[in-house]
Amino acid sequence: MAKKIKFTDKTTKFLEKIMDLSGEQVTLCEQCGTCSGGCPFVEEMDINPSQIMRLVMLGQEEVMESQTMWLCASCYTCTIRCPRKLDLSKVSEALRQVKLREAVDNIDIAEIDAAEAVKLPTIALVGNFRKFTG
Amino acid sequence: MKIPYFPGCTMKTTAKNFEMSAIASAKKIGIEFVEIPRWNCCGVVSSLTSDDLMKHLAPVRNFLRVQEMNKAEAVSENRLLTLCSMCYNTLSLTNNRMKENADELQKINDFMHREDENYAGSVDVVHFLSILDEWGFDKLKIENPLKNLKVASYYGCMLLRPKEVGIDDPEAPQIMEKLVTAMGAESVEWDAKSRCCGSYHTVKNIDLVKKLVSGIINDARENGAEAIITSCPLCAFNLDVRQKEMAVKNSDFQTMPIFYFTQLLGIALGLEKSDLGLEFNAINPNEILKKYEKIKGAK
Amino acid sequence: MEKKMVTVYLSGELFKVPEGSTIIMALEYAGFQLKRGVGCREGYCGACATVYREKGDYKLKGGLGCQTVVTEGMAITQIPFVPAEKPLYELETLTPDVGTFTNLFPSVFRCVACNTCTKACPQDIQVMDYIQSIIRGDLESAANISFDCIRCGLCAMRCPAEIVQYDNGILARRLYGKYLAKKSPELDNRVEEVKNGKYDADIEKLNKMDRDELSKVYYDREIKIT
Amino acid sequence: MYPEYMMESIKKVAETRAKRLEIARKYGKKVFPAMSEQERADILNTYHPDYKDDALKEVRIGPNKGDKMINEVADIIEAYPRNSSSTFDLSKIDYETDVLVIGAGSAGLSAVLEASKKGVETMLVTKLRLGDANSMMAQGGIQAADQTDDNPYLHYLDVVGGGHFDNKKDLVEALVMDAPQSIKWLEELGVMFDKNEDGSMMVKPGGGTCRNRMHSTRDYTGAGICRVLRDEVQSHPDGINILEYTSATELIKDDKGQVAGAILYHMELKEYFIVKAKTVIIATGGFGRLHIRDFETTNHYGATADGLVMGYRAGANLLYMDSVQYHPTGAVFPEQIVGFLCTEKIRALGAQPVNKDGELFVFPLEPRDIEASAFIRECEDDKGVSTPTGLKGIWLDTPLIEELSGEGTIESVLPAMLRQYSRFDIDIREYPMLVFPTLHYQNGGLEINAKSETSIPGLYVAGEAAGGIHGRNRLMGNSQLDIIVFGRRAGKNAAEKVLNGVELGELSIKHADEYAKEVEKLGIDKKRISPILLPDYIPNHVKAKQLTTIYQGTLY
Amino acid sequence: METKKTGIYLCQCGGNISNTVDLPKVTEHLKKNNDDILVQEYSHMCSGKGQQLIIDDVKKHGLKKIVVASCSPHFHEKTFRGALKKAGLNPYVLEIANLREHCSWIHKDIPEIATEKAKDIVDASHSKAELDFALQEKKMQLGNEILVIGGGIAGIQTSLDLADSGKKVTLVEKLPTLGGMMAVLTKTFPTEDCAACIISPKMAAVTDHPNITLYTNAEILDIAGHRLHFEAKVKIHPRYIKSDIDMDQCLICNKCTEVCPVSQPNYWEQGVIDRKAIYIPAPHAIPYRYILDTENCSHFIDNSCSKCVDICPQQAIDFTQEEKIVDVAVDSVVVATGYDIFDAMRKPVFGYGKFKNVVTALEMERIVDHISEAEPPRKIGKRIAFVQCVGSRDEQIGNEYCSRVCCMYSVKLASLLKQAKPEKDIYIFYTDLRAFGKGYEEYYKRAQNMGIKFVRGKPSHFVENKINKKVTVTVEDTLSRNIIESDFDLVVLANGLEPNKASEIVADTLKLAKSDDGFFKEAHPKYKPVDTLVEGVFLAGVAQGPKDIPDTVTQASAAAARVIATLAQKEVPIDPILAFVHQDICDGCQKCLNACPPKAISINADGKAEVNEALCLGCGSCLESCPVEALDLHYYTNEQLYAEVSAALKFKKDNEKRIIVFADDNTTYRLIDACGVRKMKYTNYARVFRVPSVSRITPSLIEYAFAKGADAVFLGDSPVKASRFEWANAVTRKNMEVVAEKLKKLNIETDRLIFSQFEAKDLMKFISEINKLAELIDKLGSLSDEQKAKLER
Repeated sequence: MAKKIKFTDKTTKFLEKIMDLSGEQVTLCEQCGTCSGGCPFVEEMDINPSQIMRLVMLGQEEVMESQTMWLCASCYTCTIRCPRKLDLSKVSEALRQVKLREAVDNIDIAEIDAAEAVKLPTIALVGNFRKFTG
Repeated sequence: MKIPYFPGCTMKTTAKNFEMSAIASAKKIGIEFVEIPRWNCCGVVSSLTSDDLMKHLAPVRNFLRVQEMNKAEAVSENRLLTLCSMCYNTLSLTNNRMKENADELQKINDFMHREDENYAGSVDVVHFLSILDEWGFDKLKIENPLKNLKVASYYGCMLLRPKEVGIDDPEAPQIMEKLVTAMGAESVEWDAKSRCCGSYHTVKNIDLVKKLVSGIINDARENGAEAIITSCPLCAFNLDVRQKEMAVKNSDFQTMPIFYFTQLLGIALGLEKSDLGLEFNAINPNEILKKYEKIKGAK
Repeated sequence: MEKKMVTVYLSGELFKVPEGSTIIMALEYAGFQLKRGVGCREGYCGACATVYREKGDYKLKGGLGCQTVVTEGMAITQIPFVPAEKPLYELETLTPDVGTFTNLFPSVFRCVACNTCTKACPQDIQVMDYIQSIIRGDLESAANISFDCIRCGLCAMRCPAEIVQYDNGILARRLYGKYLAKKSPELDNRVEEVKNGKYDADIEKLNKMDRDELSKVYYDREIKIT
Repeated sequence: MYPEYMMESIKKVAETRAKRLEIARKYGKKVFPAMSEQERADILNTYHPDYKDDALKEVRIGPNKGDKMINEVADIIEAYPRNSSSTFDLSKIDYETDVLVIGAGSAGLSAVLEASKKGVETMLVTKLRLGDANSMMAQGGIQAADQTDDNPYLHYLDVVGGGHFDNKKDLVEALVMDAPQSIKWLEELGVMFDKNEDGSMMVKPGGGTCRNRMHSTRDYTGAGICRVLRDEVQSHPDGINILEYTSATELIKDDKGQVAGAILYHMELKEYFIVKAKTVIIATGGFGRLHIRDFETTNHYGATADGLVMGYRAGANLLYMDSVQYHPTGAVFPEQIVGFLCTEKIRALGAQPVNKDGELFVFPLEPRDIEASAFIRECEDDKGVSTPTGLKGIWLDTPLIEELSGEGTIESVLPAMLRQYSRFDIDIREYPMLVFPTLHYQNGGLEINAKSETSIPGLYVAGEAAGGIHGRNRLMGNSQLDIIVFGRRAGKNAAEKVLNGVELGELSIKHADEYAKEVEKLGIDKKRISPILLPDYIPNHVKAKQLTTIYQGTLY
Repeated sequence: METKKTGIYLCQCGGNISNTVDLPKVTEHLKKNNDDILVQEYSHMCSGKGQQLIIDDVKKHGLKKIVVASCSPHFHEKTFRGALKKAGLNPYVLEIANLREHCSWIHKDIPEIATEKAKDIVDASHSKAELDFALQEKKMQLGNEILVIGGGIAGIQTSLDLADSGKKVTLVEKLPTLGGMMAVLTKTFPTEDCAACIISPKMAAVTDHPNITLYTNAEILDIAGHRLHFEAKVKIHPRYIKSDIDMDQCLICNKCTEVCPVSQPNYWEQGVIDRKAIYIPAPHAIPYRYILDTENCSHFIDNSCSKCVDICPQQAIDFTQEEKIVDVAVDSVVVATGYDIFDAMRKPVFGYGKFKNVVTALEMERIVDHISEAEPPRKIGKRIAFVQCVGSRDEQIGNEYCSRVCCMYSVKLASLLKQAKPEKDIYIFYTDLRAFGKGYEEYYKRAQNMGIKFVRGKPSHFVENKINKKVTVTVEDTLSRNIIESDFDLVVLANGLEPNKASEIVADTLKLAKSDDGFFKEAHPKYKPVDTLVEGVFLAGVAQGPKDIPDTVTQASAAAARVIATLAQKEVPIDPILAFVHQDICDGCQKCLNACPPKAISINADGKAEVNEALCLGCGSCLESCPVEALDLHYYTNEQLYAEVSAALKFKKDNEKRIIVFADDNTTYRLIDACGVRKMKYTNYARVFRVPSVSRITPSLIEYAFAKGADAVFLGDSPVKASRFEWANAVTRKNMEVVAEKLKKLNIETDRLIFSQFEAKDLMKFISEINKLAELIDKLGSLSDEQKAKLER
């Protein structure tokens, strides 16, 4: 079913916040879909990267509840292929940071199972915590 | 050549074999790694928001150490060598950002007022593969060519992308293939060479990593590869350890050994097995090495 | 002659106290009978962690109440307790490597190397260096660098990555002390000797001596100290 | 920095340093003849504060009625209890436990660890923060005869010799015999002892020791041990119930004369709790904060001898309360750190006490009471240096260490000292320290036997509160040892007693009521109440206006 | 009435000047220092009455020279020149003294100093007027010769239109055949009529047209000249077939092709079909003649074969043919160089050149052209994917623009393919399907109606299956947000259009500007779409930007119309302000020859230097090359400038300071005017002189200014990329170094000599630099007399 969208100051402010934080001009996105095509994680995503850009442009805060930004591992495949030279890895980092800066971690670092923890390389832990904890 | 060397935390823990084989191979070639003193963790992933300066402190602090080493003439190079692709990527991105934003660099220098000098933006970050390329793959004295060993070069993401820091053409890289051929092995052309291995999802989303890794391994096998080389301890962990876990779960999954490129380079240069830390590789590399009796005393 | 007084702000309230007094002396002179935020009064126990700002200086400084002399216009607040949940562990079951820290202190990997902890430490410890040593599994250097820690908690209060440095430090030192430090063979076999009663007879002899005999043996004993 | 007028004296010290350095190089530690027995007796009688005729007075009540004790101790003995049966209904129990340990220094911590290891319910009560105690502040070291050229026999001799042969032999035996395994136990818990390259223990000499047997953890030995014990205790919350900021004010007994618990008092909330316990271990430490003869002290804020008072009122016997250990080297300048401990290790490393004319006047490593008396003699013979606040002190020539043991020794071996003085911008590598004896240790205490038991069944004592181990003078490093040895023994024995079965009768504090009547008979002023819980540092002009405050330090 | 030589008219400009400058004082000053002058003051000199005043005075007093002290010459120089003409005087004996913008408006708050400055300005103009002499506005005869570069549909159409209108056209095409890219196509959208059928008749018409000289297999080496007079050098590569010279030699009997052993992919067939070393590129090639591919012909490689020569009945093959250089003098040039197709190898992600079944759209043109033959050149399988926007709208490779034609040619290829082989399963992956032209939308709908499936999404990953060579394409359908990952038998890349590399030489020699997308820049997109900034040079076709064939042909005709309109004037006035040589002084040393990039200086019959007025741009940068100052510039002669400078400094008092400012007329002078118009304040030390380009200011003139008392000299010109003379600034800098050398020797601070570049908007930059210079000389003080003496020659 289609969702009714109303453009308010709030939707514009949300877009401006994400654009400010990411440094990317989201309105430049021409919805060509190259990013979603090349994204290695797209099958797990509930909202495709191109759709995220669309919803952010429309100021829909529902994107904050999506898993997409957490699945994105900043592999930069979309960054090097976007015809408009937009850097989607920065947009998803901005979305993550909005959540993390509300002191809402995306991982409970205490819950890492002990046997796993001992085996994990430092690089995995530091990388994960940098992206999933505020 | 004495070059400042930034190991990165994982080289000291689970990726000891990468460091051992790298240092040994480099020494054999004539390059001495001089570990920078009091280095600190690079942060693994680069902070991409426009306003977050704090996450760029760690790399800048490392560059200060290189600056100090140069002043003390402890090294002959002003470039900082890294082995791990993620360290390379993060250090380079921050370095570029600092070189382009003098005001941000000034803020960071002011913040680190306990350091006795400011970072002047004079250091460059370079990956061991670029150094080897610069040195000349053909000039490597190969004593033990890896004849008819079919090797797939796995770049992952951080060596090639984004373009500003990539060490080769992100869509059609050739640097590792050139190394493989120089080592006498057969380089395999395959598609998944720069597809993401799942990176740090291996902490909490292991199934996703396993799915990606099985895709990569199958693609390598379909293209006739017998071994995969990589230069990132996280990719190595995902491809090696997670692959082994998968193989344990379903027995008909045919495993493929994962090497650090410096391990194969070490073998090709005729180094002793003890220098290469092969025992730390999860999937036993010895069958494939024995098959081509490549490794001295590979029982 | 009349003692010169200086103005200080204790938890925001203005007081006049004798020049040259330490923060603890100032608090007591002001009439506070301290229960919290004071302990050994000699800079050893870390109970009197204090943060303060001096007049005309934007920097937020940390120090020990018993060791810091007040200055004119100093604004002082005591931090008697730093909220932190110390993990529970059986030392015997732990292995001296970075895996233990992944389990017990996963937050240590959030360190951004900003060195704010080192700035906060009143014991001039390179706090960031020992946290970085722990991250790369070098427990020996972590133990040595963090040795002088008196658990005042100021580093943890200032850490943007919310790491509890001192809890990491004590575990690193205990792991080093128990597992990594070389053991002294003399100690082990002396403990065996005592258990096997090697010295029971001599001691019994001494027990039997009266004051004068003891005194004689005592003054005749050969002193060999280097 | 040192004021101008002190600089001339410092110059003299510097001038004589070369000569003294040469002697030290030639004779090693024996730079000055040690005192004979006779010389020791003479100097103690003439100069040691304990031997001053007005130092002691006779106690008129309790088990030690008739004995002479230090005035300040006598005062807290002859004082009214805080609690009486009339105000307390002992039937309403707040806590019930098997082993109640009062005091959380290294003794209390060791006791509670050993007790909980045996599987009994334990409770640890401490007046301030867990681990805030004299144990944390010890710098010098811990003695243990574990070297090949050393043995418990020699250790035994040093202890009794130092204590002028008044020590209880069974306690000394326990002390020296348990020493090696105590070090082992501590190392197993993770204490980082100073070691040589090959892993052998780095041992130093100490005042009155005939061999090098002083183990250390740099100059934070007390802290090195206590923080590990504290961490171990905090890692087992299930077995050990901890109450911080809570003092004990009165022991509870039952109708069969056994100890049966204690009344606790929360320092901030001013709330009283009744604890029923099958055994009680007193580990409340020393009495430095009584400021005997107005001496400054090295003791921590809570060292007010509460345990002695409670034990005495419950009927336990006190030993050697007529002797106080004054540590010869207490800081006397600058004014902010007067009384702070300068570890004996400074002298062990070669620093020499010299008077204002730069003359070495005593063997640096005499037992503490002798050394202190010698310092007092120099000051009374006008050879001391006076400070702006009217105190007197003699120079401790620390730059000598850098010359003797090499540049950087102070920084690596005495970091705490260096940091302490550098906070008041005095660099002890270039300038000597100004020191004077400071109130340091309570040689005596509640009498215990080798199992840490007192005469009262179920009541154990460990640590500085115990008496008899060190006779009338303790050697450096033996206190850190006794708190571990008797802390563990008290813990083990208390737990064993509980396991063997303890039947508690009806609780009562009748002994306190009777004691109060006795004190009243002596006509003691109603305001004198003990235990005093905290020293009283509020300036009088403020206290005069604090009309409603309930003040802990009620002894005046 | 007594005759006077010079009339000086002080304009009050309705108070704009008179409210600040005390004109009566100026009049008094002029009369005191000159006798042979008439001074008048009037409210509005530019008005009809004002002009009439001049005309009457010329008649009454027989005035020979006129000085008008009023607003900037850029406002009313033309007006007053008109007045002079009416008065029977030569329009170039007029001098304008810029009192308003350069004096009254900027020094409103210091009237006395403004008045003194006004005196200097009028003195300077007056001294220059004394030395003015009549200049004839020559007329340049325009011919009918036109050069058309590029033999694609654009070039062909322009040439035909021009030829039909009687113009003489030279058409130069670099390939062996006409037709350009269009000829390669099968059908054209939207009508699907065959490309060849449209273009062949036109190509034929070109060869038959008497007015068109056609050079194929030829390239432009160089084009000199400007403003409707160009001299081009064309190199014609040999075809090694004699028929070049007289038609009947080669009878196209095709024997040579049959016997030739070498076979190479035919570039014209986009490599889909091969051809021999000797070949005719295309079936409908015009001129329909053979050409020999010397790179692959074994004779030329190792002289190992001459089969074709032996077999040729007419002996028409001649290996010894040489290339020829032809000089073409024309009045106008039409650039129709077309475009290059984007090389898909530059985007390796598509796998072009690596995967067997990935082809470009041009290759597809040839494939579809041969699709219905018995056995087509290559198999294309069942499921075909068209990928749009390859190399266009893609900032990763720097092409931001849309190539406009790819959507439609994909639709065309798809629909032709579908009509020929209905069973094909065709998908077109697009981002925005652009069908904007006439009949385009209907054509798009017809394609959809045939069952061609349009999917909105840009494919981002291509993998070739090693065994069956199918290509797996991964693309997101952005409308259903599903990820499509499926195999295709053939992938056609719709490559975009890129600026033609071969046309670089044309751009450099004609100095044509380029727009951001790299195509040639039209003078103005709306009202001069086919003109360029270079007068007489026009654009046609994709050279000006991507466009489809209908637009190209329209533009071709427009270009022809513009050429015709321009040349219709028959003659065009030449600006007389050009360089000239004092024949008496010139000693023929020839040092000036290579000082003129447009090569306008040559040596005349009697060995003296001479300026070709058709080529000279009047920049004056050649003057410094002449050691004896024989080279000069009309209306800005050396003599005049010396006079102006000394007049401006004559009444300088000791405590005063002077900055002599030379400003290029096109940018800096207008900028200084703009400062005046905005009433912006700056130092009153400045005395501004205009010249076509400051490269005209010779070192000796600068030294002369310092000698005469200038405390600083400020040269202002436009930056290289905006300048009409891109070599000028380099010359200025060389002059500056010469002067700086001299100043250093006399230890005069070299910072007194500034050269700065300004764009039209750099008002603040000028104000701050001139003020800073003023502060500097306040600090440094004036030159010593001894220094000044040494400078004066």
